[in-house]
Amino acid sequence: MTYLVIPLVKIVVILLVLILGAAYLTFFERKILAYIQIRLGPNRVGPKGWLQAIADALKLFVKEDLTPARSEKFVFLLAPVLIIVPALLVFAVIPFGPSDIWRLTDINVALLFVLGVSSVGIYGIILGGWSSNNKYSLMGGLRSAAQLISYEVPMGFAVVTVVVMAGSLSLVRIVEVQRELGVWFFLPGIVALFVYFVCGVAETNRNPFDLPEAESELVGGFHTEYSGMKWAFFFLGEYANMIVISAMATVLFFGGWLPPFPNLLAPLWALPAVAWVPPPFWFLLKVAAFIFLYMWFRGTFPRYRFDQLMRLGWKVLLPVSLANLMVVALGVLILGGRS
Amino acid sequence: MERTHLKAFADAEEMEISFGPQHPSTHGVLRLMVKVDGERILDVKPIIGYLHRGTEKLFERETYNGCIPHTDRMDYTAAVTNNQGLVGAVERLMGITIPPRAAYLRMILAELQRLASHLVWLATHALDIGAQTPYFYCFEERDKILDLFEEYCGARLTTNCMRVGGMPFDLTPGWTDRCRAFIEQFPAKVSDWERLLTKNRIWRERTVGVGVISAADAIEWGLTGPPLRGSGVRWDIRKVFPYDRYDEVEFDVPIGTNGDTYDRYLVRMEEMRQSVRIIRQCLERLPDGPVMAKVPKIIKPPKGEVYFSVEAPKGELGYYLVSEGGDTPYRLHVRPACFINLQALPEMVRGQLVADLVAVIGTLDIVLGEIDR
Amino acid sequence: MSWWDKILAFIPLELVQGLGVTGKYLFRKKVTVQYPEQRLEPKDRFRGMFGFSEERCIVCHNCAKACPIDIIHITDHFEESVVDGKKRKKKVLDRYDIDVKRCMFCGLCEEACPTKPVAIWLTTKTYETAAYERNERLYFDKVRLQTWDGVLPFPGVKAPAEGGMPEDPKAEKKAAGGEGA
Amino acid sequence: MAEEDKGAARASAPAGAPAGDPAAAPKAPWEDKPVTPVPHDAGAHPAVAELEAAVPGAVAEAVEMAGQVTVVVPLNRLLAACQALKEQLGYGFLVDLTVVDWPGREAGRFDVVYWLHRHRDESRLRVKVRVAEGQEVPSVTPVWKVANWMEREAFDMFGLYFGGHPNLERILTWEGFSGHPLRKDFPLEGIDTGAAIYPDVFPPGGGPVAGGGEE
Repeated sequence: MTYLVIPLVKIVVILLVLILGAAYLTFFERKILAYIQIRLGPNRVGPKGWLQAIADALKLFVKEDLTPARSEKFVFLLAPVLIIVPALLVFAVIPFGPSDIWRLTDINVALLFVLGVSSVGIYGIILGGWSSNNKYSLMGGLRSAAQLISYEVPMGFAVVTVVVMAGSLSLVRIVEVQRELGVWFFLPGIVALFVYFVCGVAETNRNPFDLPEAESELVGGFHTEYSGMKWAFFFLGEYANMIVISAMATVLFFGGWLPPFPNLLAPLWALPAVAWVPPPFWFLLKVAAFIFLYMWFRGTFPRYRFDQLMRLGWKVLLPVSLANLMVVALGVLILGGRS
Repeated sequence: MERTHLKAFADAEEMEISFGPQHPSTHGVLRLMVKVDGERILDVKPIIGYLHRGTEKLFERETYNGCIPHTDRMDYTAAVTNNQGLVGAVERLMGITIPPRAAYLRMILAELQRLASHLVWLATHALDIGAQTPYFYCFEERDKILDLFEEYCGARLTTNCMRVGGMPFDLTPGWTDRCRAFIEQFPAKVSDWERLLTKNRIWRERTVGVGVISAADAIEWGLTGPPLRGSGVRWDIRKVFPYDRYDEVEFDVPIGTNGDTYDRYLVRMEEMRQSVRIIRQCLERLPDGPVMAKVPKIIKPPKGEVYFSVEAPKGELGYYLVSEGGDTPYRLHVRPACFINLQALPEMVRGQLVADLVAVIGTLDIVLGEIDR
Repeated sequence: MSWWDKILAFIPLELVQGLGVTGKYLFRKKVTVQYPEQRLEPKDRFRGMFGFSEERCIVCHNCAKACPIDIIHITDHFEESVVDGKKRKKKVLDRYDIDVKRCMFCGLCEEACPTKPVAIWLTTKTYETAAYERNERLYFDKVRLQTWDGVLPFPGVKAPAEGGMPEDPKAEKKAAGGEGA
Repeated sequence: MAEEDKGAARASAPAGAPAGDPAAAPKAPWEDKPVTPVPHDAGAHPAVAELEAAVPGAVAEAVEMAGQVTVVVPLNRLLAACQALKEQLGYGFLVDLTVVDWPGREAGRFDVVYWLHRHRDESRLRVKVRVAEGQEVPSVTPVWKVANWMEREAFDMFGLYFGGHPNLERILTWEGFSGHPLRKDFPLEGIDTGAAIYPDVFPPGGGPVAGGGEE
């Protein structure tokens, strides 16, 4: 019985937290962008605007759901599903803490699972853009396809760097190795982290790589024709993907649930004053930092052009990640890696 | 059956996109019929006139001072320079010399307006290229300028702040101090934005080599203002045919070298600094005295014709005034800078990408109110 | 450019600099004005809602002539009265309507007004004139122009009928063509 | 001619005009009556002479007013004159092109006005050609590309036909608009345009009238 009930409870909790989190990310994003832009941001709904996310969700629920007359109805419906389901699915393998309570499952090819599942999400964008029967959407979808091809590869190599260092594909194991080594992988893998995060931003279609939606060029890009809850799914998917990329960056490079300097400051973390802090707190803190970085980027950078983005992917990130992989592999070989 | 149109869509090699008139980055109601092959632009056909209000026809029934509010509404981001051109034309035809204080006031206001207009340009241009934040920084500064306008003439956007023969009011006490305070803090802000954009590799990639037009082509296509100077032609009405007292102040005319979007960006950024320089000199020299010349109550220029142009923020803004001796213009034609600059758009974007189209529209700094009149 | 510079150029330092600028603004004082609760006070010369004083008006039609878009409609008639045994002819205002919905607030009517203090003025600081039905609510006859029925006066400003009239022809409210100060 | 515009500005605005000491000096120009510019013949003006030399018979009339030279060119010499102006005299920049309507004038109803600029010495020249209603004006688009939209606007607003124009369409009003708004006989309050766009909804003559509905 517990074999069934406990995972189910966990799934429900994770999904609820995730969806609520994604909804509130929109709020935080608006707030942070507003503060960067010397404005106040949403502050009318509820105390200090805290109910804004709920109000937005309600609005989207009751909004009329339009389907363009000459669209591919089934694919049009399928696209938002395709984008949100993989984004949520990834959380099955992400470890939020050291013990089994803090994760849904720990599979030994978790990293492959994450990479594989999260790239399915792009199909949602491509299909959504194609099925809308709108030229802007189509161009958005095409850009998205190009982006997918260009950025999946360097991202893979960046992740492989970590695998080389950790000697495992299991996310739990990767964090454990970081604890055992006493050094988080962002130090030896700084280049890999950079490549990974740039690719991550590109994969989630966020500024400065938000070409598929590119409001000032393609109006809304792939989601021009979407409205109501279908559009909300795209939105949720985007934010869930941001969380995924940030969570993965945390696990791969920043020691997952480990508190800062887990070995050096071990006596400090053992103090009763801080020992009660659950490990997911540190995890979420790091994720939040990455998400803040996302928003900071959005508030600062202009947008790349479609061909420049491809050039960056193929001519800069790919060679850099490859070279980095070789250097790291050599280093692991010399220092006596653990594979 | 339902699929056929999608199939036709997929097989087509060329696609025609209707860009606007409600597109977010066409700066108003510009409509472009863009023929694309993938993302590459084969041809662009601008369709304008959505904001046509018959201003030139309206001029023919207004008294000369009554025309001034109508000019506000042409280039609504630069109402002061519009007024300046019109009153300048009437004064030229009547042979009125305005008092030096009025001339300096006009210069101060016009340069403030140039700053405000360039701020709108930078804000929207950066927004088109995807940088959202400069928009708000620019509009914060622009609001300070509009506050100065409001204090001087009572309106922020449609200023209506000049009359034939001078200025309708004198400055309020303390205005010059506030103006000076503004221009003292302004260059630091420009540097901030430059830190955000000028060296930024994304910004450079998006603008360098985009929308190139050579100096010879620029003259052939009649470009004026920053688009002409960006191509390396050092030509500015303020230097060539100085009006008001521009011959008494020192300023440089910045030029670019390549004639691309990046150069035009640099030219405008430098123009902002030069405007600050002009305002500073004007504030130092602002003489006392009347602000209105002695003009008849009903303004009746003699029979004749005159063309008078000012260097508006967008380029050469000219007024061609034909008078029959009555109290309304017989014909008052406007030479709108944006209208003529926009004409070169197809030439500048052919063969480039859709994303560049947006950048080039931004760099031409068009205002549809002036294009359509 | 040496090869070292080329490698250095890979490192996006200028992007970090840009992040620094936005990071600096993140902690700056915000400029938002929370509109219905906070209102920006317009400057003294701000051209807002019309004020009109029937007792000052001498029915000269100058404002109607100065209006570039002819939205001021005035009709009058002569009234004869006997004061101290002398016959006096007096112009009496029948109708003084302003079609505010079409007004572009250029202020030329105020400049044209020959009375001192002016009988029509826009320097009322009042700008909240929005209405649901523009043909009815934004068409002001001479009574509504003075009582401001349907217009929310700017805090501290009184409607003309309640005495909110310009006291003295101040220097800045001089008509065009006046001598400079 | 380099100084034509500047010169006029100087003449009416003496530099260093006394601002602080009006009593000692004669009346400042802004306190005096304006000096109205008077048109006078400019046949001897070097720019006019150059044009006459380059294209004999191109100058029918030359007037100078407020420092600006106007040359009236006969319609049949227009294209030749424009080519010579651009290629031989260096007027590479067509600043403005517009039309003035003079209904009932004997010499032709319309004035087409070209306003040219020469970068060499920064001088300007106004070329004018008189056209009767229905007469075709040769397009100067082959000479100055910039004339394209200007001529389209002139066509739209005045109904002048520019022969040889690559794309003579209406530009500010829409295709199907009847009338040419800037002609003097076009009513200021506009015309019934609804019928032209929505023939099914509005019968001819029964459409909404621009400016109607007020009071």
